[in-house]
Amino acid sequence: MASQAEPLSGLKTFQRRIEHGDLPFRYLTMFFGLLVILLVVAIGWVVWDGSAEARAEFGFGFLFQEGWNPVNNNYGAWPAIYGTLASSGIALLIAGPLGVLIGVFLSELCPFSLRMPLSFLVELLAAIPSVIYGMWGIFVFIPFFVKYIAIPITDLVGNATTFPLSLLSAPQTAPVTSGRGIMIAGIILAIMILPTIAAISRDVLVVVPNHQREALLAVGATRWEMIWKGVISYARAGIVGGMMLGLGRALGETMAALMVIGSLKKTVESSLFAPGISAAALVASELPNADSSLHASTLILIALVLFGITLLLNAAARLLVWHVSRGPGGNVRA
Amino acid sequence: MADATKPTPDVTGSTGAARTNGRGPAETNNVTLEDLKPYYGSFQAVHAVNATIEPRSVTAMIGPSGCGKSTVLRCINRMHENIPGARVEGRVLLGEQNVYGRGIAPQTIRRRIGMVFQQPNPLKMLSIAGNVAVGLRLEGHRESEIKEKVEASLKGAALWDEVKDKLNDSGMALSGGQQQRLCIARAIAMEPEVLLLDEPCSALDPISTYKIEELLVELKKRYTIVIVTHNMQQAARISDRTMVFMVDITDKKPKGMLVEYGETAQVFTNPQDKRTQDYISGEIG
Amino acid sequence: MINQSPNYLRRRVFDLFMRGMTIVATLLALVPLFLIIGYVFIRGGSGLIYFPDEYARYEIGVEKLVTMLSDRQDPQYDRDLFTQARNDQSSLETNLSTTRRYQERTKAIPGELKDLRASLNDVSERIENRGATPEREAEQAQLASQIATLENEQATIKAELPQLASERTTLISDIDELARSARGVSLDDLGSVGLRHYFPFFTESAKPAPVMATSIQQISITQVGGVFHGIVGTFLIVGASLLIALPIGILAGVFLSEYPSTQLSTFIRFSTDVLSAAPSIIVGVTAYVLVVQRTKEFSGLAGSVALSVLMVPVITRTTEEMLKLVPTTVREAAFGLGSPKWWLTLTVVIPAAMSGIVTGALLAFARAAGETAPLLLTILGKNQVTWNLLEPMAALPLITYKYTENPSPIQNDLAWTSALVLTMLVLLVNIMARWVTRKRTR
Amino acid sequence: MSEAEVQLEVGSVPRTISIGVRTREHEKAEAAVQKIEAVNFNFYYGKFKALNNVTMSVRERYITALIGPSGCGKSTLLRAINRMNDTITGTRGEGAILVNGENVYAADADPIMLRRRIGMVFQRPNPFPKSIRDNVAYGLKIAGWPRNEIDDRIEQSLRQAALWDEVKDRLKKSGMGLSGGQQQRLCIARAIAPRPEVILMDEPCSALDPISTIKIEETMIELRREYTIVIVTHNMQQAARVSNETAYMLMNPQTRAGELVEFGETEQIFTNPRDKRTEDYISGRFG
Repeated sequence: MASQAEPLSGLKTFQRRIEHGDLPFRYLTMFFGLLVILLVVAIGWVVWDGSAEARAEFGFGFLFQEGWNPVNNNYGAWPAIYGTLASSGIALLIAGPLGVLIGVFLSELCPFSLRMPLSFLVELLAAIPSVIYGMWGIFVFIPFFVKYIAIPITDLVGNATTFPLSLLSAPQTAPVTSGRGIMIAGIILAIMILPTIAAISRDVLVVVPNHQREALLAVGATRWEMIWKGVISYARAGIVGGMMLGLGRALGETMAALMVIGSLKKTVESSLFAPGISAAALVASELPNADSSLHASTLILIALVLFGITLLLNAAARLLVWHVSRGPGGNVRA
Repeated sequence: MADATKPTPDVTGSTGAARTNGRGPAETNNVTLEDLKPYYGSFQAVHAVNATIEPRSVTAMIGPSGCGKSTVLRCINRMHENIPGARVEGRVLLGEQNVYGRGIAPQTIRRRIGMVFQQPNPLKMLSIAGNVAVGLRLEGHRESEIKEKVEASLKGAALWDEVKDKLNDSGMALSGGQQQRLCIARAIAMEPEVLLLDEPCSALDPISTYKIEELLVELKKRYTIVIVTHNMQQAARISDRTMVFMVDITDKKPKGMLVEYGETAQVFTNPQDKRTQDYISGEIG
Repeated sequence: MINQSPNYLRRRVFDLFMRGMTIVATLLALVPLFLIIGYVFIRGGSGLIYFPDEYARYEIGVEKLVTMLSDRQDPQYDRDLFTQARNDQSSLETNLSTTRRYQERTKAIPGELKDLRASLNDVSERIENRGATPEREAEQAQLASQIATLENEQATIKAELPQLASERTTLISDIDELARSARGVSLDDLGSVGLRHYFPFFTESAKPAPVMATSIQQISITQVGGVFHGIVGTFLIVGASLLIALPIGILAGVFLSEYPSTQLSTFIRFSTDVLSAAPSIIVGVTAYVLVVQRTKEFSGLAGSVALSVLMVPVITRTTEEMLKLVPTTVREAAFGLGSPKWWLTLTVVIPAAMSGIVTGALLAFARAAGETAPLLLTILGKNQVTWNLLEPMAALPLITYKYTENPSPIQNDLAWTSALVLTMLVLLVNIMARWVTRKRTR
Repeated sequence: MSEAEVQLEVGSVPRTISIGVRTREHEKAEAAVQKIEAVNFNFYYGKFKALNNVTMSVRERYITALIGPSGCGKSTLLRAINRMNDTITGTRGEGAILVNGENVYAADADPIMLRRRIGMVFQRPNPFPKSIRDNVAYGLKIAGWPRNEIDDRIEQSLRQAALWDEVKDRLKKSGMGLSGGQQQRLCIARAIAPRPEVILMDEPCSALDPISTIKIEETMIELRREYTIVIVTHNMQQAARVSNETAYMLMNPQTRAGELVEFGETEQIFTNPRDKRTEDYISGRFG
């Protein structure tokens, strides 16, 4: 017996673990794990360090000022911030409820045989590159949108200036027929974040324990009452988390917004049908050919703000989703 | 055809304002199982069951695991069809009315035939009072009426004294036995005619079990009670009549079957069926 | 009848309504999916498949010849031959375009005649039945004259086509002779070479398109160009980023799954979350600052760095999850045989989770292939094929973006076609990923 | 070197041991009869003490059964022998387990080398998701067997595990495609392939049907000629059928730690237990 000849002991623990290769392997994998952390640190450092000049020059106050003219070194990021928030808000308003309804359909009501293919189709929607959404928006959706939605609505509302109606008034800086604007960007973003919200809603609804459903059915609830009171309310934290993740995606989305939002960088128009600009789109379109180091630094500062917002949003959302999916019960319905 | 939007107290009086809750429904009927065959997809889980359950009594269903006793119980209030692919052949009669009749929505049946499950399942997002009131709220009762009924049901479930000071706390904060009694209160708040209990004590400690058994004996004065249990002593202690289910292993996939149904005393002392005798004496199962 | 609970009808209707709404919502989500995929396939497909007619070969041949002769650096350059070839080319083009027009008319005239004769019959009948009015007679006369004109045209075309054909034969033989004498090749050979460009899309790079043309169909195929440079660029850049991201992602995933959870692993997990949540433009900015600004040049490598950062979290998390699905009992079996941990991880655990890891890599590939924003800041774009990762490069999504923003309708057609290639790539990879894991999900 | 040779009856297997001057070699030879010894052994999962003061010994070429109700620590004791418990974080052993007289819990003992000398078969069949051949070859490759001997050894061990005839035509097919009983025999073949000195079996038949169980018991009795076997089983009939010596373990109701109650010849344990608790267990009063 070959192995009997070998000694059981003799080496010191540390030496032995190196001998067998376990310790080097562990440190190797740990090194690559640390590399992942390093990537995050690098991103944080770059946007912090790169924006130092702009921070020294303006502080964060310029985020709320209008006016953007790199030639005169005059920067005000409010149009970008407003455009980002408004388009993402529209996206969330549309995609939030729809996404939850889709999640409900996929987890509760869909016939079993359709679940996999439908989920796959919804996931495919998430897989299509954003530049194709943007192109489709420009060539197909905008003409349709202008003709059947934008023109009728702006005709109806006219030049209203009171607050809620002014959002739907005729734009001043560009004809409504140009189509590009915050509203259309919001709708395209809604289509893009719909699969995210739907998939997360589905995931958190599926893990709601079956006994919660039965409890409501047993007191004579209808199917929808069961879903609303038993399932959605049980998983509401997770659903909110999913919406926040979707919102985060919309805030950071660059290409689709860049292509359809117009490009009005100087001022903010009250109408949502008017063109605007989003933070990500501003950075993407100007950074490669920035005129001066201050211009570049300002753009990086906008990126820093965007990074900070999405980071906070995602941390909160993941906490919520994690809290729910880890929650009690967990016997997934067949 | 009864007016759908208004209660018709003359039939069973589900919302009869004259009756206070906690006393049980004015009238209870036989529950008759006629050739009841539960299926999972194409697989028939239990051989056809024929039995009549007497009103205002406790009927126990016992048998080894996999014998289909829970399945049959869940067929009575149409909970069975909630599992994807599951369906039922045959009839369940509540009085004269077929539970599986055309045009009868399952929720109508389930509010008349209440159910308590193996695992206590208070609704996580609702308070103790909210849990009891949930079915009544769905039906749109007046808040004052609901408050009255919540108290009556909690008293009926022997839980009032323990929770009267914390009605707005979460139901999940109660102990297991209290949670199960809360579920019973939730079921009787709807004033069902029949109360189905699916191994209600299997997750509980002996003291909670004893309390719930006591409660069931009290409740049978007003409700028809059907209880599934794997504990033969429990069946012997509280039931008036007993159904014994067995696993039929002659087929490739084992099926459940009803082998004996009779007075509890007779089933336990003088079983007619050899398999029942073996089961009760502990030789199988 | 069993009595109903209070508000029964209202509750039932609301129930059915909301259940219906979930179905409507699901369909509403699928509509854009099918619309986008449908448009990309139809509009992109029409640009992708270009059918030259039977004379195209001559046109291509002549154009090649003219190009060859026009090279002034060539020691054999001969101005006269070049002028002659140019003249012949224009004659041939006139001839061909006339021929094509005539052929189209030949096909169309019989139908028009039939319609006109039917209307004429109609009018004649009305005159017979209800008597003649001046208007009806005027109409009849007009129709008759139209028929006469058309018949006339038909006759002319019939007579002229053979003439054109003989003229073409002479022209082609002239050009052929010219080609043989000047460069020693036949026109046929030149044309055949050109026909390899039936599908110029996958073989050629961008070319400036004639300003006057309004669609791909209207211009000569040799002028269209393609997105070969983009296909090369996308595969090079994404391939390079996969090379960077795979070792980091897989080994970090191994660390997270195979070693006990410590604060460090929580921190690594948090970092992957941050990376996957960070907007891709931020990653682009980082690569721009760290690589482009340092090297003072836009380059494919900078793009790879940016894309690999986007890939790492996808690969790490799938690897971790897939490794955790491998049952502990299998690890114990290998431990029990005296295997060191690293060896059993490499020989048992990772192979058992291979399909999942491959899926993760495929999904990361698909995600990176479609990313545009970071590329905008890093690779800049280029109109020729480059194999050098240290130069500015082209990539499919970038081409799609730039051609979409270009006012030329031809470039727009090309944008659709490049979108088609990109979409097919992404969809195929996604379906492949599904297929790899189909056993696991079943 | 030896002065005399004496036939000794050790268990049921006659062995030749040289006696005379008590040299170190002799001591070792006698100790080898006691293949495994646990000496005042305690085991902890974090702060929880799972085994309390276990002292017992396993003789060479015996089948030793560990029986007892669930939670009594019999699996923990078994897995302590080849330090399998090390793979769970926060565990530690106190006292000594001697294999061939060497303490496996010594500070400088090498669990990896130890496990190469002690094969293990688990409760659930756990073949690698690889071909049948690669499954059996895995341990051989780790132990560094020469390439040309591997194929022969694979056939031998599959024959010893009574699986050869069933799989000889599909050695390249995946081991996951076998039936449960076949998978378990494949795991046995994999464990014995590198010729370990001891085989540990952790309820090897609990997931199997009766026919597979009988086959595996037959395999075990066959393997006894060459190997020392320690088996954990919850099935007393199985322990009585296959083992030479039996240890009965029980959880101490106060400390919840597992303890050894009685250890002896299987026949004696089952017919004439010395401890009241053993008797209760054997006669089915509890457990």
